[in-house]
Amino acid sequence: MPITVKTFASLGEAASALASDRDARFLAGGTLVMRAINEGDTSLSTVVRSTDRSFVEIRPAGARVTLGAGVTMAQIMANRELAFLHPVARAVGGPAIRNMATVGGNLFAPSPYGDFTAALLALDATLSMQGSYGGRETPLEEFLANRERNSGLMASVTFNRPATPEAFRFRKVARVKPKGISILSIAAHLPMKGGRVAGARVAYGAMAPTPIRAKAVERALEGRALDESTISSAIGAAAEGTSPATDAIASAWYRREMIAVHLKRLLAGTP
Amino acid sequence: MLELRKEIFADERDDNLNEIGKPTQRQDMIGHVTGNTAFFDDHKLAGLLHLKVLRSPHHHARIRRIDTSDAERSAGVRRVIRGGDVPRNLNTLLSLLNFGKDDEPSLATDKVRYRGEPIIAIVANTEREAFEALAKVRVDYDPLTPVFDVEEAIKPGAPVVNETYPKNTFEYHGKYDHQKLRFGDVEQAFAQADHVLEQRYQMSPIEHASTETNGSIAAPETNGRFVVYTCAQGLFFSLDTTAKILDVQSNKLHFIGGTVGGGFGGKVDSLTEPLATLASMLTGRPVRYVLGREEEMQFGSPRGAERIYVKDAVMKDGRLTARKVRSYLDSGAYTRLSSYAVIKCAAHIPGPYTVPNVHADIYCVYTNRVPATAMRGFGVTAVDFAIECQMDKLAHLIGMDPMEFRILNAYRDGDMKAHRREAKNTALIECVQVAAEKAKWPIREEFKRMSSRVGGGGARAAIPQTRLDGGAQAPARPAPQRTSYDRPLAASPPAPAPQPIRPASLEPQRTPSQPPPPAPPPSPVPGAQHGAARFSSVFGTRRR
Amino acid sequence: MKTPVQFRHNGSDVAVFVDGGASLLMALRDGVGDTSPKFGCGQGTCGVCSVLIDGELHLSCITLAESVAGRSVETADGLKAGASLHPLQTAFMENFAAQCGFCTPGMLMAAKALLDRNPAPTRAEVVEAISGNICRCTGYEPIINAVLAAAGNRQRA
Amino acid sequence: MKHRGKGMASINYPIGMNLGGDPSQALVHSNPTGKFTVALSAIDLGQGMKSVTRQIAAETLGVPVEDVYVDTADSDTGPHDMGSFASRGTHRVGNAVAVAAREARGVMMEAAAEELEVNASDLETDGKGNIHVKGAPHRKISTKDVAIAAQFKQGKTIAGRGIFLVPLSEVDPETGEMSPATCYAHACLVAEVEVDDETGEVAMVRMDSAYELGRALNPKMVEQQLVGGAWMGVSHALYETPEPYYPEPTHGPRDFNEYAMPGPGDICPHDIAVLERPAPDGPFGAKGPGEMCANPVLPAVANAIFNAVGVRIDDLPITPEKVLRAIRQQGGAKPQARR
Repeated sequence: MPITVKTFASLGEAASALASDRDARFLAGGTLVMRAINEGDTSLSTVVRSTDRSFVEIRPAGARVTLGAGVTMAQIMANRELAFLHPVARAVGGPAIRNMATVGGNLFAPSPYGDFTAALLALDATLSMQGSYGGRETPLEEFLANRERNSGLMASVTFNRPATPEAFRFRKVARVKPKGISILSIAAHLPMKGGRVAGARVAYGAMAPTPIRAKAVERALEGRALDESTISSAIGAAAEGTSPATDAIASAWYRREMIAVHLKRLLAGTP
Repeated sequence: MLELRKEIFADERDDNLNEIGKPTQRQDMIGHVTGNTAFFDDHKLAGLLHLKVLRSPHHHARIRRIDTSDAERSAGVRRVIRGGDVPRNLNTLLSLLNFGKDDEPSLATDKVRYRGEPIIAIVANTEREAFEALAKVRVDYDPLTPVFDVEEAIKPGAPVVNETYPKNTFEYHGKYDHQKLRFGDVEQAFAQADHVLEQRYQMSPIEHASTETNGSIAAPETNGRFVVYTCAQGLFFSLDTTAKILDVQSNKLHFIGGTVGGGFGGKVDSLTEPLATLASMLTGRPVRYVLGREEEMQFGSPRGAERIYVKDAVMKDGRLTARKVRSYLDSGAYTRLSSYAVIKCAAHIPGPYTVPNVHADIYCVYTNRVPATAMRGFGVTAVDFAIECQMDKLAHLIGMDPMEFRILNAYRDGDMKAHRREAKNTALIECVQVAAEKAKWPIREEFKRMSSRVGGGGARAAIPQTRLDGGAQAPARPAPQRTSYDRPLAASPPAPAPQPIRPASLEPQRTPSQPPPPAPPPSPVPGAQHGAARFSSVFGTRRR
Repeated sequence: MKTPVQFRHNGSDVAVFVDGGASLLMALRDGVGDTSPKFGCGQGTCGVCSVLIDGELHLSCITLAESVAGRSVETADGLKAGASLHPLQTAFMENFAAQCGFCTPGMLMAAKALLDRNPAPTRAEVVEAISGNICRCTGYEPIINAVLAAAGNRQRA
Repeated sequence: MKHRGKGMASINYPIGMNLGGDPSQALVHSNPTGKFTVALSAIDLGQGMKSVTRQIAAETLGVPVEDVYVDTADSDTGPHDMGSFASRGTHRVGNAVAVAAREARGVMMEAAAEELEVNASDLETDGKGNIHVKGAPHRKISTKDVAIAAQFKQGKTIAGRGIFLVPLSEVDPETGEMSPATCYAHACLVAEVEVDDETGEVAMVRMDSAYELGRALNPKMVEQQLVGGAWMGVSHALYETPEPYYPEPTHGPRDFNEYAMPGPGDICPHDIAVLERPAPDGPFGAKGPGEMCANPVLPAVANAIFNAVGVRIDDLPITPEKVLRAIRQQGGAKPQARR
């Protein structure tokens, strides 16, 4: 049957429309849904949109930053208060994609995509999901653990502003420059207290079916000074818990070999 | 950055021209930058229908049953096309040149031989309706064992990919499973060589990846003719292929193209023209058949992979005395143009070098993958990779500079090539000299002085006695008579073949005597060398 | 069931009817009749369909046609000012920055999006600006030079 | 750690195909005011077919390039051509256009001779749209006036037909004796690379090359081919394939994100020298740069990688994974003599 497009003023209505129609998909930036339509995905017959302002709102103030799920990478790059996220947003696609790709869409992007989500994971993000009956909060990690089975509509994401600009580090490794998809990406939030790491959170993109936390690395860093011995023990644990895919860009073997190399470079601050 | 080195071979040219050699703006450039250039898909026709094909999910399978009843009832469907609807559902591209047997259906009927092979075509009002109908086609398969490796495919008992060629190899001269090249006696040379090196090389498949995908639009024209807007790289090649498959006279078809969004060899197969035209004939409406990007990348034909074994004999002094090549071109499930790439490859061995003993066996092998086709340099690109990596290894092996090693072995005017034609108009040595100079790569004086125009011919123009398969011998032939190719310059007596050079690493102080640089040629007779005048030598019955 | 969409196309108002789920690319090519944006993938991965929406670079093949209702869309077809070429068009010609010409309209729009915001870009900024646009013919070098030339900035750093 | 290395390769390339004979045709005619149309069925895929044949026609006719327009490709109006492949366009179609233009020029000169009351053999063109008596430039007539006279007064057709055919070459089944091509282009290319021995990544540093292609009929279009072709060579060498794990047919790329090709951030400076040794049977000596320009790059890059870290990768494409595995197997990078 032909595709029907339904546009709603509020996220709540959009969420109900999604819940009531299993062939409905929510359209944000279009990078996933429009491609599916163009390529003849017949499982999809309803496109749901929302013009809700909150969906594209940025609330950067304070220790926790909130981004509407419809906020684009370009919006983030245009926001001075989000400077720490500019390298991450710039790592997503080319200029046109960044004008379209949204925070919400990135949360659903299959590996090796989802570099922005890796950054959110390192910044301890919480998602607010809009169900047909009101909203609910979900830690990002929990959401990713069963991403395919999540119901409801992503409304916004809230996450930590890094203690200091230096405390947040991000690196994306790609074959094609400047716009290749990931071999892997690493995001690390390493707040320092008295010269020691306090509250380390490290996350990987493209090292598992969804972005994941590198908990063994976090343990190796926690409470230690960022010196050579700390870094080498972190590197030793770099591949722990990863299950990268083999794809057209790189093999699982290569991704596992590379994660230690690039984690070392990220922690040592070398190019 | 590009510089013209006009001083080199200046004596062979007349540069006194008005338009030739000028950086004139392209005739099509203004259309390109304004977006006015019209590609095949930019022709808009009223009542346009859309064609999509159902492709095999299996690499190799027997088709037990095809049920299109639901698809035919699906909304917006104008026509469902099966293999049986194609007038001549078996073709091979080069049959237009009487080369090879018809081996490929437009739509598979009994068997699929690669993943992505078209089975059913749906013509509908919209692309969406065509996709929906495709999803309703039911095909029952009996999966068969596929074969993907060229050397596995030629083993006895390997699955038969394409019944037209039951040995999984193209048939040459009605009797051989490969094309031979025989020149001299490589085995004897290997026995006498200072070093013998055998290596294996693998060229990967390559996607043409033109930004414009393959496609065409066919529509009824006046007088019962059909106009086809096409991206074909060979207009009549595509027209005649379509006429053959649809079993119509060529003048029933009017092909319009010529402006193509990149080809690189990927648009010589007429992937869409025959079905689009058939659909237009069956529906009486304009029909558009354009490949999606994933279709193009995975199921449009690629440059074929090649596995190449090279075995060389080299002497300490740097002389290459034998080259033996065995190469397997992965044609995929059907022939398309790979059979020709094999011939081109055989003729290219041993590369731009004068080697007294050469032996090549080149195979076109069928596997259960997307049929390969032409691509920028096919038949040559892969073997150049193998030969030039091999040359680097040989130079390293004997401790000789790779540039000097190339110059020493380079073919020169008058040399006999392995395919038994005289080398003429050669310029490899000069290219190496200039590249070395640009890259500030030091080479010794005597190598800077060498010339493609000096030192060839003579003994190097002879065809050696050649050992053929089965023990027979092809007789030696002395150097042939000079041909119409030879320029006045050749009047100066051909210098002797270059003395072997001892590699610097062995005896750096020793610099053997070299033939002097050629005498400055007589100043060109006015007009005599005008490019246009030179055409006179082209026509008539010059033997190549 | 067709849906009407009205928007501004290269400065003039247009109205077209589209199928549900139709892309802006289809609306422009089949509805408006502007064939300067091309179909190269339908996936948002090649850039030959690039257009400006309210001055921002977008990929029209993955833009829902209905979403541009009331907005302004610019394509390569609108680059010319009357009969005279846009500086980018002149620079592309002078630098021989097109061969088959299929990526050129999208490439020009990506370059325009850059120069409209950043009239004097560095080479690195030009590289970033065209990074979403595939060209299989030129090797990018002449395109980069053309954009730098159009910006009157021959710096190659 | 990163290591630099240089490698080189030299190649030749056969111009045109030869299987069943290789013909191309062209028609040239003047409109009533001395402007010429070249009718072809040859294909322009970006290589510049329309433009290079336009220059060949103008040169041969002796008129300015602006007075010539090339119309291609319509099977109703354009005579037969095999197609745009095998680097045959400039050579085969170019020759056919030159022949057709020469025939048209002959009629034009006869018509001019009749107007000027001299022998055609005493006339020459000035390339600016005039025909004059040799040695007497003032005794001239414009091509426009000649065309008008031919059309309305003399009843002559200023037109020409051209064909260029490379006859079929039989291939000997036993020895492979054959005539695969009538002329050859040549090239030598030096590639410099930088190899990261921890990741196996290879970055292009620069390329220096010399290409010999008979004659550069249009240096800017030759540069387009050589620069773009060398980029494709780098792509073949280091990046692209639709079957990343060949011969295993798995993980094939589906889009331009998954199909790796050098991005604008991966390219390097490329200095090119063009040599011109005219082919005796080429149009103004031209051969064809279209295909061969990519070929020397693949081995030159592979050889440069050996020079940088001492490993040989004989299996394309040379991915970071292959380089890294080889370096590991070798027990670390072994840089060779610097060049």
